[in-house]
Amino acid sequence: MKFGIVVFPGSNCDADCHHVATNLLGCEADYIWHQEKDLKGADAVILPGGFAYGDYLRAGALARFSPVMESVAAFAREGGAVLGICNGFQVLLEAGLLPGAMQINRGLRYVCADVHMRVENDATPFTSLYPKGSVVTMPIGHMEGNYTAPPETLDALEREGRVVFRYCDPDGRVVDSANPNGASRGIAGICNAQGNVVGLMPHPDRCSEGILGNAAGIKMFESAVAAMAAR
Amino acid sequence: MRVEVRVYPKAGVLDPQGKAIASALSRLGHRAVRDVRAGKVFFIDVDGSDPKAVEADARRMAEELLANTVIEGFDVRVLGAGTDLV
Amino acid sequence: MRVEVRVYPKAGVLDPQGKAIASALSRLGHRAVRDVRAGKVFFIDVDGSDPKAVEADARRMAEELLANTVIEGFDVRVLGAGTDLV
Amino acid sequence: MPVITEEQIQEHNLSEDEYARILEILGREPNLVELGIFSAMWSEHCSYKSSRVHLKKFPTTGPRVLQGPGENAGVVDIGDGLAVAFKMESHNHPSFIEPYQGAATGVGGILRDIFTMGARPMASLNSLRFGRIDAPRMKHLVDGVVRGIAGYGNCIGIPTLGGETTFHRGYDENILVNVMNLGIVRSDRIFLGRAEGVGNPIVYVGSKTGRDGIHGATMASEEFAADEANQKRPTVQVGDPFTEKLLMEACLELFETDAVVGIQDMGAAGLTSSSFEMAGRAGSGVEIDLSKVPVRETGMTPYEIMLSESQERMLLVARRDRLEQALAIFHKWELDAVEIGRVTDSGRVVLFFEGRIVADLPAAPLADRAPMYDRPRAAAPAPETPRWREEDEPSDYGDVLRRLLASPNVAEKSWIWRQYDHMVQTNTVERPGGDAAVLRVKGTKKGIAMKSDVNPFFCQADPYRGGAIAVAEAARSVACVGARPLAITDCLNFGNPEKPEVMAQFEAAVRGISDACRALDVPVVSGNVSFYNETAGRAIPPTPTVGMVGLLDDVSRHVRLPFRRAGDRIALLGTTHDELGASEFLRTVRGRDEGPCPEVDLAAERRLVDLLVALAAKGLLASAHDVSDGGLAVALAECAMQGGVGAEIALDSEIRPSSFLFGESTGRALVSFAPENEAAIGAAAESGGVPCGIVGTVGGGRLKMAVRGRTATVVVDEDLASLTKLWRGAFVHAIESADVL
Ligand SMILES: Nc1ncnc2c1ncn2[C@@H]1O[C@H](COP(=O)(O)OP(=O)(O)O)[C@@H](O)[C@H]1O
Ligand SMILES: [Mg+2]
Repeated sequence: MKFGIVVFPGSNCDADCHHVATNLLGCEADYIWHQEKDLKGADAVILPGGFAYGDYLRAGALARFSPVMESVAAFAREGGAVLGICNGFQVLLEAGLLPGAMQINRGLRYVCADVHMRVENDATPFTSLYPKGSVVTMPIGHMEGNYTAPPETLDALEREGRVVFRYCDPDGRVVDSANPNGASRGIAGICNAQGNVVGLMPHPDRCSEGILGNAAGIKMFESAVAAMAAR
Repeated sequence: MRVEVRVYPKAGVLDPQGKAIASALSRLGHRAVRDVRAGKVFFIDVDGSDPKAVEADARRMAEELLANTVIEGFDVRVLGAGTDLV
Repeated sequence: MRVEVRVYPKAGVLDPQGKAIASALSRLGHRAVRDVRAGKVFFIDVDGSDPKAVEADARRMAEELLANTVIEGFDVRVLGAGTDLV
Repeated sequence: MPVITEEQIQEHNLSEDEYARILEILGREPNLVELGIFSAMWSEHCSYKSSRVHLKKFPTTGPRVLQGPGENAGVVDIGDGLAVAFKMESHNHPSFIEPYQGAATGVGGILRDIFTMGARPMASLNSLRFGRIDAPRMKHLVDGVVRGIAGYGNCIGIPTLGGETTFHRGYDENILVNVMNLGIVRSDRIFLGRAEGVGNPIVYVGSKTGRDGIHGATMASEEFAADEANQKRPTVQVGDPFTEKLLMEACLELFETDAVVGIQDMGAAGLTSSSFEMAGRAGSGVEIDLSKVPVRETGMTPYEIMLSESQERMLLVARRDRLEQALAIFHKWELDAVEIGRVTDSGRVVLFFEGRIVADLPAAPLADRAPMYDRPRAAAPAPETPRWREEDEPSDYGDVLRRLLASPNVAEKSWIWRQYDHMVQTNTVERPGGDAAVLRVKGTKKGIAMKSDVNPFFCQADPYRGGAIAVAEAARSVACVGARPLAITDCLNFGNPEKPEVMAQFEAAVRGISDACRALDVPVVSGNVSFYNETAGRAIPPTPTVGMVGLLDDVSRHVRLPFRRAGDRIALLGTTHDELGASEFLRTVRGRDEGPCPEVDLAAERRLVDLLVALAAKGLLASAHDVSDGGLAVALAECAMQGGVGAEIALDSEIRPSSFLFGESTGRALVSFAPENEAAIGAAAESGGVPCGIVGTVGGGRLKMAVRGRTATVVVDEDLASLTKLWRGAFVHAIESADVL
């Protein structure tokens, strides 16, 4: 099993994802510089967190033009598993690989904190090991995580079961007070129609080992390993 | 030539920044403020002398990059060379 | 009435965002782009009918809140009511 | 050649004597470019002319010290072939003028100091001092500074793990923004700022040079006249964290090769200080063609190019035969990188512009012969005598506790650190909110602890003790998480050194820090001095910030602050004296800004640190917290509130209850542990010579304290949930009522 981790100028969590893939899961992982088009035989591609191009203009807006994104799009079209974490999610939105857009958090501030999410879709290659309906705690760290889309798009996402994670309270109730950024319908993560491209604002890479106080995130990566093994 | 591109939230799209500014202004005593919409403006200096061509070019820039057309609208205005900004 | 406030980096002040946008545009093939300055624009709806007063008011808003006058300049334009944004 | 006028000399902040020294060094008159260079190099900020005499007192060596003061950052060995590089910097004046950009560029500057050493920056701390929250512009300043630190640090992907935030009217017109960063480097791959190897190319890397910040270094060396802040505005520098990220990654990639001979960031006084320092340290010379420097604006003069403080720039010397490789790495990262000169053996810095020589100066004398002043010092004021009387004793101790928890100095600061990414890089073991931040070192079992500390009110009352206590408190905080203190950096913030009272404070604080460092065996490996924090003749309280770094051999043994389990026993380590001077209680609740400063017993501090480290290593502790601002009552409340579990303590006291509960005697910590560990802990304390009193038990939903005095028993009995709500909400409430965006 091999992960490909895309590195944009300004990616910050590339090494964090690499650490999880290699040191914690014992998988192979390669960095893919944004100027490259070769995904190096990766079984799954991760777009890591950070501030690609400084998040100047809009988060993800400049990164989507990197040459690697054509390859990522082609990989996704063929059913390849793609995970966008935080800034990676923002890039996927800007690139049109996932629908919708991000706006600045409703508090107009960066928020770094733990949040709870309810697992809404356990059929993606990154969520199969989380029981549907269970509550997962993960950290967020972002300024633009206020997910927005036209109402038709939101309805379609709901109808097609493409909302993957939703912010909730510790008991799994989707309430406004548990929504850290104002995201429409509490959406923390979504997937594409085929379910192979997943984006989420919280950081599974930041909660994948006990020494960090939380290992809930490792299951996202383990799910990918399981999905690849089952292919 | 200099061209100005304004980008702003589409009607109907929630504008968290505009909303916060409106309430801050009203707290500061500007009680006549009814609504604020917050957008971005870009002043772009381009080589070129044909205002039509420059404008068309700027529209492409806006569509491709400057605006996220899922939630933002934009408009373009050719200002001519050397239009002064303070 | 609607008034427009544009806020932009003062001349000589580094504009990292404008710089990044300019080089992105040029990478995208807009080779005629020489320089970009990135600012903000606010569309403010205010109760009031005297353009002079509305403008003066908007200037105060810019000074107090909308612009960081240490590094940003601004200008104000009264648009009249119902000026359309896309 | 134009003749330098008296006016120009004054404008450049050079004294008559200093100008005479320039004439003597050169044997001729300088031209304007040269005058600018002398002025920048001999500014207080760059030359340390008022502080050097005193800084020599610091202990700076030790078996683990790989690099002491003098380079971009200090470096300390942590074993496993690794070392930590760290330093603290101030950006006080710029942050007062433009808080967002001032704080942001402060972060950018300290990061460059770390990665020029070859280290990857791992964690930042920020030590902030603000005026009263209701003072003019203060909320704007708080908001801007916090946003600026967040904006820069988050973007570049370096976590901000902790800090301090104090409010006091002494900072109404001069806020302090001190930022510390720590990086990890292989101990055999440390890079220094030296221009070595005749003929080697000098390479300029990073952002283009603009007119920003010209005279920044001299600005940091002057006090503000009232409202002068406004006039000085055009020098504001804007940070570009994205470019710095590229610069950092490119440099770290380059350090993996053997292409680099020496490297130095362009900080204060930009190209001037970097070129002169690199040549001076190596005893070499350099030739630079200023026409080759990438510029952002048209018509820039050699004077402007040399003195610009544009951010995100580096100067490096590459091996001649590896220049192409070095340039290729920078170009991969889309950075400007240009050969602008070469190393010579002339001992001179020669600057060309458009084919002409525009400056020709000896390199070493600018540093070696920089003025050094042993400025006059006032006699130390007589220590204050306690002015506490029995009738000042509170009638409702619970009310005092509530008011302390709601004071902005004690209230929870999560409003601040939630805006800082404190988890990126996935090393954060102890997040902000504890005594010291803890990060793990990947690939080892080790952990690093970091804490910045100083109590300016103690320093105001007694700068010697205040300085010593800053070191002791930082060491204690680090020991509370189980780490052994390794070394410190510092940032010494004071008023105008030309005033004898200020100079006396400075000298005493440095002596206090030195004595404490010797007693605790922690060398000073880097630091920074910020003078002229003074407006219209009013100086800030002396604020010598100490940044302590500690090492945990086994990071899994780190100890946290919150109480963990109902039934655990609580012990108070150390001795409580009848001291209320300079306490938060006296200041906030009684409105009395007076001393004396508490006593400090450095030998006892050492014993306490040793004990805490030993108990943690043995895994005997459930929690530990150092007792500081607000005293024992606040410390107990913090452990309970963070743990979400109440506590009950009862003790006998010979001293007045207010001192016991709210006094800020030094050398104390509050620990909790499973009842079966009580004997082992008691024995360890006894043999370690640390007084250890078992005072109570964890459990329940209330916070109960009973102090049995000679005549009566004083009781505090509060609902924990409502205390927690108060403590968590007070800061947000104070700040968010502001009209800030
Ligand atoms: N500006 C800040 N940035 C990040 N963390 C902060 C800041 N100010 C305070 N903190 C955190 O709040 C906690 C309490 O700080 P403080 O009251 O100074 O602790 P102590 O009294 O133990 O020295 C610490 O964990 C500290 O790191
Ligand atoms: Mg403290």
